[in-house]
Amino acid sequence: MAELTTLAEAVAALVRDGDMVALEGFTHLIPVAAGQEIIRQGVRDLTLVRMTPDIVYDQMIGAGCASGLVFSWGGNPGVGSLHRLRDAVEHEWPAPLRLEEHSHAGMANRYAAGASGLPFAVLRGYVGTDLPRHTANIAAITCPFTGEVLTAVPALNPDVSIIHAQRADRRGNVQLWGITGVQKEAVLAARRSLVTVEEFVDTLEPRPGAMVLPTWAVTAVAAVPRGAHPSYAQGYYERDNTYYQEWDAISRDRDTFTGWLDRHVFGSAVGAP
Amino acid sequence: MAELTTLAEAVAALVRDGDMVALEGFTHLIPVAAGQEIIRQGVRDLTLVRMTPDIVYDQMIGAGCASGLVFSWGGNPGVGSLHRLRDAVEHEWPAPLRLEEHSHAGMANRYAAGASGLPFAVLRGYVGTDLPRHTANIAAITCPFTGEVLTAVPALNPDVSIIHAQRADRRGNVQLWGITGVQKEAVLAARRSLVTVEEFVDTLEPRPGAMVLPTWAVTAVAAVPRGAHPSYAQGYYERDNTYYQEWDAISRDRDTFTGWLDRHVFGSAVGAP
Amino acid sequence: MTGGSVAGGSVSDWSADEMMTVAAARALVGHTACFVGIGLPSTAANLARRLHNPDLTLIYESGTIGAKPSVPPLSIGDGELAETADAVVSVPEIFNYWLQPGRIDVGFLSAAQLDRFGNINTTVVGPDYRRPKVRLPGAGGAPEIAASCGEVFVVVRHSPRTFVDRVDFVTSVGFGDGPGHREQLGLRGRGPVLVITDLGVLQPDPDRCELALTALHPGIELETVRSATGWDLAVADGLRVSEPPTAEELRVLRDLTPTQSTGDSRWAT
Amino acid sequence: MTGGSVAGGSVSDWSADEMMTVAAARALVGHTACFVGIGLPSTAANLARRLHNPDLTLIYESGTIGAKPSVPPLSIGDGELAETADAVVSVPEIFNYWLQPGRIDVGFLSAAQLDRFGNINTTVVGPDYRRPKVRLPGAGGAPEIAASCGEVFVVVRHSPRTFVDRVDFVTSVGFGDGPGHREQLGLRGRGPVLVITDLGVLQPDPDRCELALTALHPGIELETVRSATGWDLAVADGLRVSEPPTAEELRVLRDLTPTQSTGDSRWAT
Repeated sequence: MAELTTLAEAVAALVRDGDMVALEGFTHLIPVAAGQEIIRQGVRDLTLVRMTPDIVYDQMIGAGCASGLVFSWGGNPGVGSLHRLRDAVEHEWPAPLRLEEHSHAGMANRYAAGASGLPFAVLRGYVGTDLPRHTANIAAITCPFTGEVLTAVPALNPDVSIIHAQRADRRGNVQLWGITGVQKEAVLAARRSLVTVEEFVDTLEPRPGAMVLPTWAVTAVAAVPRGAHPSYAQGYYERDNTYYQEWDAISRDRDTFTGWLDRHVFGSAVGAP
Repeated sequence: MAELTTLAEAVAALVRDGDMVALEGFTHLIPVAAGQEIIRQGVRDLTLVRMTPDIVYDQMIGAGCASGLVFSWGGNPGVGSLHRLRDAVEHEWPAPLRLEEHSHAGMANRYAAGASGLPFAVLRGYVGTDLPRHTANIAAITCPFTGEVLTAVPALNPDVSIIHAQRADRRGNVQLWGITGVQKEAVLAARRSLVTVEEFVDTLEPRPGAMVLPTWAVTAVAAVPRGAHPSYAQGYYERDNTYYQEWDAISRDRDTFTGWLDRHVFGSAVGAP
Repeated sequence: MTGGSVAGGSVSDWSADEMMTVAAARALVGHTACFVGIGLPSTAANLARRLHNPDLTLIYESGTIGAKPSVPPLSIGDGELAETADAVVSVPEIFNYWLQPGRIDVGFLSAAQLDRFGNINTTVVGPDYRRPKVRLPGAGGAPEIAASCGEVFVVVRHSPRTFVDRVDFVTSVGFGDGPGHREQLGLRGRGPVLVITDLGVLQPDPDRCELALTALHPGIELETVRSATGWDLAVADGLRVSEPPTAEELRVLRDLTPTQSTGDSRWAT
Repeated sequence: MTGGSVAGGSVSDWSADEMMTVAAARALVGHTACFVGIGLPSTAANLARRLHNPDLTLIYESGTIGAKPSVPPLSIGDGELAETADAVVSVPEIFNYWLQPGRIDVGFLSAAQLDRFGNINTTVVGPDYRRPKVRLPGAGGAPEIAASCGEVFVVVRHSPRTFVDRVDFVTSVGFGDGPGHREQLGLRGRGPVLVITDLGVLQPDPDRCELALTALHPGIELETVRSATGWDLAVADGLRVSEPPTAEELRVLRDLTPTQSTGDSRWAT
């Protein structure tokens, strides 16, 4: 059974210095508030994992939480660069950042292998690209039946996975719908998991396209209304496209970013520009 | 785009002597009418594939359609044996039947590999059992990262997969809900596919738990109301438990079975005892 | 073999099958999630959910997680399982994401043959796989349930035809050839830690991994169990006698199975 | 590089970007299913669906199959994609069941660098991966889109910085080192058969696999294209001039993108 708790308590209990942490969300339902709580609690030396690191990872990297990033596409969707990520990669500020780079197909299969209790996954991937020259975690594997050579990638099993969902019931069963990305896999692959939700409800009414994560498969659930802002929570609020655009200017400069961090993350329990 | 057609035309066009054919359904939505149409059309030498061969496969085997069976659990659920299957295995009547036997986990992964365009799947399976001694299609595979030895099974790619669903729209998009088993994988793994549906509707209203197979991923769709009887179609009709019980007596004896076949399959376009 | 009162069966106002089912349900106290085979295990698991473990998550291989059927299902894919489940997932998912990683604490199986090391046969009777004396239904989900669940409970009626020295075919591995075998195979789960029959309860000896009698059901003689067992059955120190079914247990069980045969669904022999 | 009229751009009442998008949309005539990258490809694919191919299935890597957005999405995971889709599946499923087996006939990509053999770079600019001159966003779904779709269309603005002799990093393989390379790699799809820019259209020479100019957009000089291309660009026999956008094409395109920048979403350089 999942523990029903607060965001601050959950992060304090579950996220430790040096952990491999995945905050997943594919444009939709990104657990931004949880990422900012990790910044507030000063967690360090994280290996961040995500298929599509965006603004919240830019914030965590700029705030010095991370020493590594495992990813397949890092950008500010529809806007451009993640300047804090680029500053870390290009100028080691505020600290060097180890990159481990994959394709989406590879990352998705790595989570799926992790969720399946397998040490690796097989795919037709990376062929002809320069990724295997720079990423150690890509290997060849031969089909024992046909002799065909395919690609293997190792399972991802984060110490902690964090996702945001629309709802949970009071037993901690979690319901999410819309684009659900790789969130189920991220939670099931992890040793510990935290789900932030828009709200607790008495009953999870079945909905088209909804998936339920049973309470016994989740470590902790915390109510964090608007916890995915500036991304969106289908049925609750829209994507705040202005935030994404404004982030470009805020993040471009170290001082502007640091000022923003002081005001909007350290200065409050909700992060909005 | 799927062709909208009749059951008889679809079977004539898609199912050929010697094919590997999967009629899938996990207790729910079993394409019984399609199987009986295959009997009526006198198709021979099929390698039948199914995780859970039950009454309709008993009928097809007893009618002489099959020369092989690839499966993981064959029985009359809640009742007992499949007598026609047993007669074929134990006494080669009406013809010998090659068995290729797996576990559910193995079969499910074989379909998933087939649907994924991979030649094989990896699982933790069959370990310590006698299945690998009698089934050639089970091999060891070593993780290139950890050295751990796991099990590999080859992809299933049937020549034809047939499933039954609740609905399709007039473009041939298919909607099914409830227990959907391995049907998506069976269709996507196959070279050709047929979906029989309870009805065509103008619009596929989204429903909790429903899955949609897009029309361009299906070869043919045919309306066959009650096409899953005596199994059930959630939202349309219940499981006919009496049929399952009566099948035991009908199928136990070759003459009784042959008489039933003449009356209920060759004598009509719908099969009910 | 048919349901109802069998060898050494009813001694009071309850049947041997009822005692078996009640004992199996009691074994689920304190467990979270149970991967349920059809037939006897399903009845017992549903009884447990009603009696003392309302939060017990029942998982069926049809893909239903947290099913809450009002009557034990006739098949593992009954509509009510889907309608009452917390989640319905595909069959590949139920095996890959839910069973395989070891996140289910109890697997609940039955058997056509069971041997002294808790190995299960549901495939063929007879020494020749290609020319079987009896063709049984096959493996289903059992091999991976037996391998991957935290522990395995077996519920099966006692008879010398079922309790054999060595199964004709290992469909689902228990302790294999004995001590150390599961570890050598790299299996994660603890294996068949509990076998509940209509006569009593068997548990593996911690050193020898061989099933030994640890409890007799009320009114059952030790000799009855021995003669229904196809190997020289060891008796554990401190052999217990099971608590008879309580009135409440019987009431709930009978509510649960008003019309249902408790027969398991293997091919009849 | 920004949207709007650029090098050799607008010659009439339409911009070079509009010509490019219209040409890209026209290329989708007769196709069934298109795996769509964000930015320029998404705009073109949505235009095609409105103009001449209403049954074109748009597939986004967020898991939406058959999305019918009213405006081109800002991100590949916009809510409207899910709300209008025929099916929404998980991200592992979209790659494994839908893209990987080769059932999508067209993959529609953009590029930060593109070389003479149609190889795409969206990873790093500069010779040293560990110390890049510019860090680009990375691979996303492109490597497997480029490998597994029946064929690949690339839509990208023409400039010598983009059209390079050899990409600094092969993120998504085109024809690799040239003839026979895709076959040697065992790739199933035909690769980048069409590159549409704001200046014209490039297609691979069937023998040499090198991209050659096969069409100029109206009003564009050959020399303009040559000077915007970082290798000695070959010109195909029978060089065509693209049909200018029709009034209807422009009307629908402008309806579609009233407020949107047509900028692609790669990291700005």
